[in-house]
Amino acid sequence: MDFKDSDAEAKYRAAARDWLDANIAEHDAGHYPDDMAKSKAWQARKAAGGYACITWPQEWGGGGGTPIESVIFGQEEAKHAVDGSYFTIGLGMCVPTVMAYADDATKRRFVGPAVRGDEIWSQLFSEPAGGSDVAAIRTRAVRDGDDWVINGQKVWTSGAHYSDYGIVLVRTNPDVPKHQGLTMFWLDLKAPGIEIRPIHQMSGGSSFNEVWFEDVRISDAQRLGPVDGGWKVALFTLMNERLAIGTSGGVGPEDILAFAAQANGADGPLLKDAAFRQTLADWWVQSEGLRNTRMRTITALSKGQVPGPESSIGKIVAANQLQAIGNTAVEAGDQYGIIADPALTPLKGAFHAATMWAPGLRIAGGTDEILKNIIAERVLGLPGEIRVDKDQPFRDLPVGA
Amino acid sequence: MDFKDSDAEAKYRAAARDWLDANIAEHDAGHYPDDMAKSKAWQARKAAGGYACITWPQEWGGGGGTPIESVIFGQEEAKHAVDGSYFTIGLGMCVPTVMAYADDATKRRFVGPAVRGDEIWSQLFSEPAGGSDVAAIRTRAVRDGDDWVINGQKVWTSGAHYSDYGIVLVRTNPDVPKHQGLTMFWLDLKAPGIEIRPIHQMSGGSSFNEVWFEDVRISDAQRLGPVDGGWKVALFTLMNERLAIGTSGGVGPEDILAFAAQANGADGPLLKDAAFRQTLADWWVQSEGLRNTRMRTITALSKGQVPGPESSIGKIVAANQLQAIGNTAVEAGDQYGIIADPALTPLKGAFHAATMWAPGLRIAGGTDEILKNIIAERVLGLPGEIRVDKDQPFRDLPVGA
Amino acid sequence: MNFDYSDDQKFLKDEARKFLAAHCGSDRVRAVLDDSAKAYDADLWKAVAAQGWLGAAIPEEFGGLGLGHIELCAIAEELGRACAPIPFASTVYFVAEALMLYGSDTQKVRWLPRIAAGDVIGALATSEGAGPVTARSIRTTVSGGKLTGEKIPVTDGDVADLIVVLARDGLYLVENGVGVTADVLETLDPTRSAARLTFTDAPCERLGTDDGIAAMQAVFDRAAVLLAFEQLGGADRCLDMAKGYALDRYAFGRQIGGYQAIKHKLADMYVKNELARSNAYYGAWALNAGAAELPLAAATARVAASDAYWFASKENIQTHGGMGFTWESDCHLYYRRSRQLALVAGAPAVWRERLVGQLEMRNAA
Amino acid sequence: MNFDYSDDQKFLKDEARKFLAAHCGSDRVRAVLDDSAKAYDADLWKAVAAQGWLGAAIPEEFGGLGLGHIELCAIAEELGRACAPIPFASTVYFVAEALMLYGSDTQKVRWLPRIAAGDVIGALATSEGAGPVTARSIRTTVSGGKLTGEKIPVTDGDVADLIVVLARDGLYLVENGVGVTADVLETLDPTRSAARLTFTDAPCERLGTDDGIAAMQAVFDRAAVLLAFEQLGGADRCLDMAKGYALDRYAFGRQIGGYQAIKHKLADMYVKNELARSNAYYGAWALNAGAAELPLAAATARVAASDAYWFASKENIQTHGGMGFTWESDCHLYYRRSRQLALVAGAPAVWRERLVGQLEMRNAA
Repeated sequence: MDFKDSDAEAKYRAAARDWLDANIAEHDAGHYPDDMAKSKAWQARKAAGGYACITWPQEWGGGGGTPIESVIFGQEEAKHAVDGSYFTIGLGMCVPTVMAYADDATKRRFVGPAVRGDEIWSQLFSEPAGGSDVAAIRTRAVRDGDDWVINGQKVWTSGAHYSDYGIVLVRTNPDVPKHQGLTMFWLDLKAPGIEIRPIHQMSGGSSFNEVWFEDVRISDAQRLGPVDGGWKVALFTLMNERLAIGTSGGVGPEDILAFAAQANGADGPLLKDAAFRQTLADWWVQSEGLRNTRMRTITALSKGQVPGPESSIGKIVAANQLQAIGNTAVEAGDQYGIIADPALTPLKGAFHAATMWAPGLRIAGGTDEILKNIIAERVLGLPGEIRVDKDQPFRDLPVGA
Repeated sequence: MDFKDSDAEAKYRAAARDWLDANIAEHDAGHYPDDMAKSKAWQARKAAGGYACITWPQEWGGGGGTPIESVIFGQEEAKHAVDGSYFTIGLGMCVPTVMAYADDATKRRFVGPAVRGDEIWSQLFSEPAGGSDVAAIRTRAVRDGDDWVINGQKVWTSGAHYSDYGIVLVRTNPDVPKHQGLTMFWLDLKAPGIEIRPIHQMSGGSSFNEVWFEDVRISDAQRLGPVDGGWKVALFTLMNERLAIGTSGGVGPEDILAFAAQANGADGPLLKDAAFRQTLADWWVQSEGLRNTRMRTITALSKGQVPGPESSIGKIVAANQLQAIGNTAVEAGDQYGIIADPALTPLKGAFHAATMWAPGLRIAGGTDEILKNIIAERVLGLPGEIRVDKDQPFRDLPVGA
Repeated sequence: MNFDYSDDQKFLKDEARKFLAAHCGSDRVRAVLDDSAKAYDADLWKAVAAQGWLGAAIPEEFGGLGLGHIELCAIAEELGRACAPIPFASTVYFVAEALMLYGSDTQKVRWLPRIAAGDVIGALATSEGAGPVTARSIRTTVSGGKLTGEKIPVTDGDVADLIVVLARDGLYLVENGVGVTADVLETLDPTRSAARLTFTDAPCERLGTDDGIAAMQAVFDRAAVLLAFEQLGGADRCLDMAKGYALDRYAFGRQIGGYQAIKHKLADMYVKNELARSNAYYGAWALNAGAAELPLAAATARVAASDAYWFASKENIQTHGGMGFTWESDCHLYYRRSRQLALVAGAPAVWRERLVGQLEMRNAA
Repeated sequence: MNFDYSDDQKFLKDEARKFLAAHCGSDRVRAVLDDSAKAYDADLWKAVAAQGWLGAAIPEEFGGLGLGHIELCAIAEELGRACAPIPFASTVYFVAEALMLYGSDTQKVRWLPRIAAGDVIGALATSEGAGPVTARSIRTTVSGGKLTGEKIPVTDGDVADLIVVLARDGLYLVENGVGVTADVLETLDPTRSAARLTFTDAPCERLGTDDGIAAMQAVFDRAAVLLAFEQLGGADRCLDMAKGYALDRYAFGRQIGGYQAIKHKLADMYVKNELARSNAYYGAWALNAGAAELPLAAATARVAASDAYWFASKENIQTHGGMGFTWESDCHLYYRRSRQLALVAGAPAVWRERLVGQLEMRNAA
């Protein structure tokens, strides 16, 4: 067990650091999570330097590097205030699916621009009646000659409003059991018949969208994988999701530690309150546990092992901790804690934002309950749920009010 | 909402108090939980005074009183160090079942002696393969003329070693679904072929027994309810169980409060530790909540309402709290906490005993999981579990290794 | 011994529920939520006043109905269930209670009838910044009948006519007007309004003679019981919503309410709500009977209710899944209100500390 | 960067597991449990010594294998999994570590080879009664090379040859014999022995020069990492037992492991165990590398491991239902050991406090 870089790793880190110093300075030292143009320019610069999609083959625009190198660059890049969140879903989930299932021409057309940040991709799986039951898809695609015509509704589509392309999972056969009648396509999100409406979240913002399809016509050439074979493709996409989620930020033990050092308790600073200290220690143990678990995952990756569903623990722990930390800081304010004005609250309202955002994080990408089922079934080998819908045609399945 | 006695209640309480003062003094002022002869004598005295089975009809030896009167007497009796635990299961569960299902001659023979404490009863339902699945009974009774012959094994039988009689649930038909082939009998626990072996618990003691049946012959006249109709009888018995369990003692917030006032923390008494105080407040809230919930139950009883499964919350909360309080006091000792010698530990080892006993309390009379299912299904009306064993003959059900 | 609402009280409670179902649907709550200029629902306020609820516990001689506090608890439970967007708690639990506890006859005669009639909105101003309110944290002073200081936040401070202000040496009555300025604050629960109040030589009169913190705590003890019933009503509503959704929503061909994880989550909610209800009832008894147990009973009721509402409101969102995270769902109204109610009379941690302090005092006695 | 056991270490760990499966089945643990005269399993102790494990981290020059602390961690994990009833922790994590940290060359040459050979059992004596060990709680003194005081409890104090004793001014080495009397104590975990040791002018020699509490803490920091691996092994075994039972046991015609309540209980165990494992690995790195992060890493590892083992051992019993509550079931062996390991180097609450203290020091630096 060794936290130190090997010689080769140290060399890579030094080069990455030099490159970042040179390019960040030249490019923009500021933080610009909401400025898409700047984010795209930075992505293009990384691609040119071999630092975009570091583990992908160079022939597809990647860096041809190792998982550890990718981690090292990520650590160094994180010291600068740049943001790549526009590309997370596309490069983390959608484009790998295109690379695995599309023909050569399609790959040549799309992979390069995605790596360079020229084009942004969205993933369109979730539906109002689906949720945890991802395969309960009602959006229909009906064959019409060499085309397919899509009607229906997707929901919780992150970034659809700024994306150029998407991969979409649709039902092509409702007469067979649920998982057997699905097909995957890529499509142009600007195509006629697609309407994108932002979802107003309880936390105030609109990170997600509803996407409505009305007679959207696409070519059969946009199909990814076989007709009615889309579930297997979706599983490929979702396997990559687990690695992408769970590292998301928000406030953590370090933040509330800094806050508590100057916050008023009943008898001096909150940080001197023994009850707070016990709780803080538990959060620290969780956060450090997750950080070190990621180190173990990276070690496995570097040995050529594929990380399994055990990485599901990250989001359960992190999301619940986020809610607890946010609320604890809010409650620590006593009456004052109700004030949500960023100008008047600690960390510019970050704890309050966490309190309102954490419920969503506990749901997105798999609820607490679904993730525990995954751990129980796929890691521990416990029996799966009794599947009353197993052999029934999709159209006969009961639905709610 | 009123905690004060009505005039009639106050009068009853005064009379009960006078009777107790007179009789306790005359009888024995000491505590004698382990002395059966003294417990029996006290029960007989109560019966003579109309204070045994207060809510039962006088013709059966009861007091012909109201539930509130029973509570009032219980409150007053609790101020004296007498113990009626030998009779809890018999008078709480078994004899009511006999009264509901036996013929008049049987009732006349058994109810009076039970009320007077002359004879003690046990309940024999649980089996090794049963547990939470109470109806999964494998002990067989086979008809032989006017008799039945019983073979099999019961387990977790409280007090079988000192009991005279018992009610036993057995399988009389394995070819029908689980709940449909059961029959209830009463029997003499001294009958030939019955062997009672104490179970050595992890907590050290042996409150429970295994009871083995080898060709035990009983008369069909001992049947309670119809052949193969025993499940309904068992439900009647179990309905009374919920009221009996959950009030069981052990250490509570008051005990750890007293302990903490003189226990060493890192900086003065444990009771001055802010973290301990926060936790203690939560325990207090739970205990008071349970105490006041019982008041609500008694109010419902006094209005002629039947308390429902909502009383299941008592045991879940109390058993988990017992484990937490016990362990907190153990850990508060730091290294010293490992010492279990009653002469060297607080409250003569009561916290240590609670730590070792609480796991059993979380299981006995329904695990945490079973009780939550009961609340979810019977109180909240959520769907029952999917019953894979519903229509299968009992003999075809899968069993474990 | 009778540990339940009486039949008359149950009737009142049922009527209150029906009235609020008709007059305070979630559309009305949302109308306040979505309009930052709207501090409360003025129509509902008038309707509630017309029902006499504002004066339920105010004696008839001061213009109230003189029903008692159990009746007020029953109303509070229903207001909490409806998430009512009105300054009821500030006016009734804080200011009317403070007047009944500490007011001179003159003060009572002057203010209580107007409160009962709905003509006066009240607010209690204690906090002066982040952290628990203590003797050290109070800088507001009174000199020559003029009060000076800054209070933040003051729930309903922007719409209050009459403000009970905690100064260093005690409680004071201040009429909103001369020497008082209000800045509306952005809060976690926009369905309830709050402001920063700045007092500059504001005319005031003393309320009672108790020491400042002691007087605040006496008012808080009474309010805590009433707030506990609002919290209980909210928590109960969250359980109802979660149960309804769990029965309606299907996943993998089954109602999600059939999965044990959801069943046990809702059972946990039920357990916490029942403990909160039983503790609230005991608090109601202590409040109504003027029992010496009130401080301990109030702390117990408040801690239980705050815990139950937080749990129920957050796990209600989880039970609803993605739908529960949308603005359109009502789940977040209750999540927000659970925060507002948990903090408006001091945070749960402060009350836990107070609870244990009461146990120590009891044992020392 | 490599955050896992190396292949060699994995081989050692696998061999240790096989060895203990053969030599330390639960019958061997029970033989100590059921015989109050038996302080430990002497045959197992000899066998473990013959494997060289006692000296795994002791340098070759002092008779050890000189493998390093990661290897010792791997062995500790397997000892914890087997619930081994031997004075390994006292001898190796406490006394050998104290000697390596503070011993003079003479002291090391004298004692370490005999420890590595299994000829000397060690014990660490710090506690003098109920509550955390602090500078104020220590009354043991040394005068003229003679130590006087009472230590309770001292794990393995009844069988130890060499005792490291915390006196007011520092650590001392005392040989069990002249001036030392031991009274065996009844404890929650009879598979591990403990005693009250009374020292009356017992000959002693100073170990190192550090202040008493600081020296004890330095030893505890090292032991905490090693204990965390024992705890982790135990917690992992509890999860295995629970999983096995959940697959074997049927209720209502189904394996109980198919019910979500059991599935999620076991998933919760898994999550806690994984967090504990990752934190233990980091502690192992810090210990082995002599990193400045050791105090914080050790506290983190210990809190995580204590929490995981407590949860796993108690919920393992629950998963087993009534069977888990019997003496015949092995569940309680792990429940008991989880208490022993959580307390032997100070309780979790003390370590949480220490953890935050380390964070404060780090931030102040």
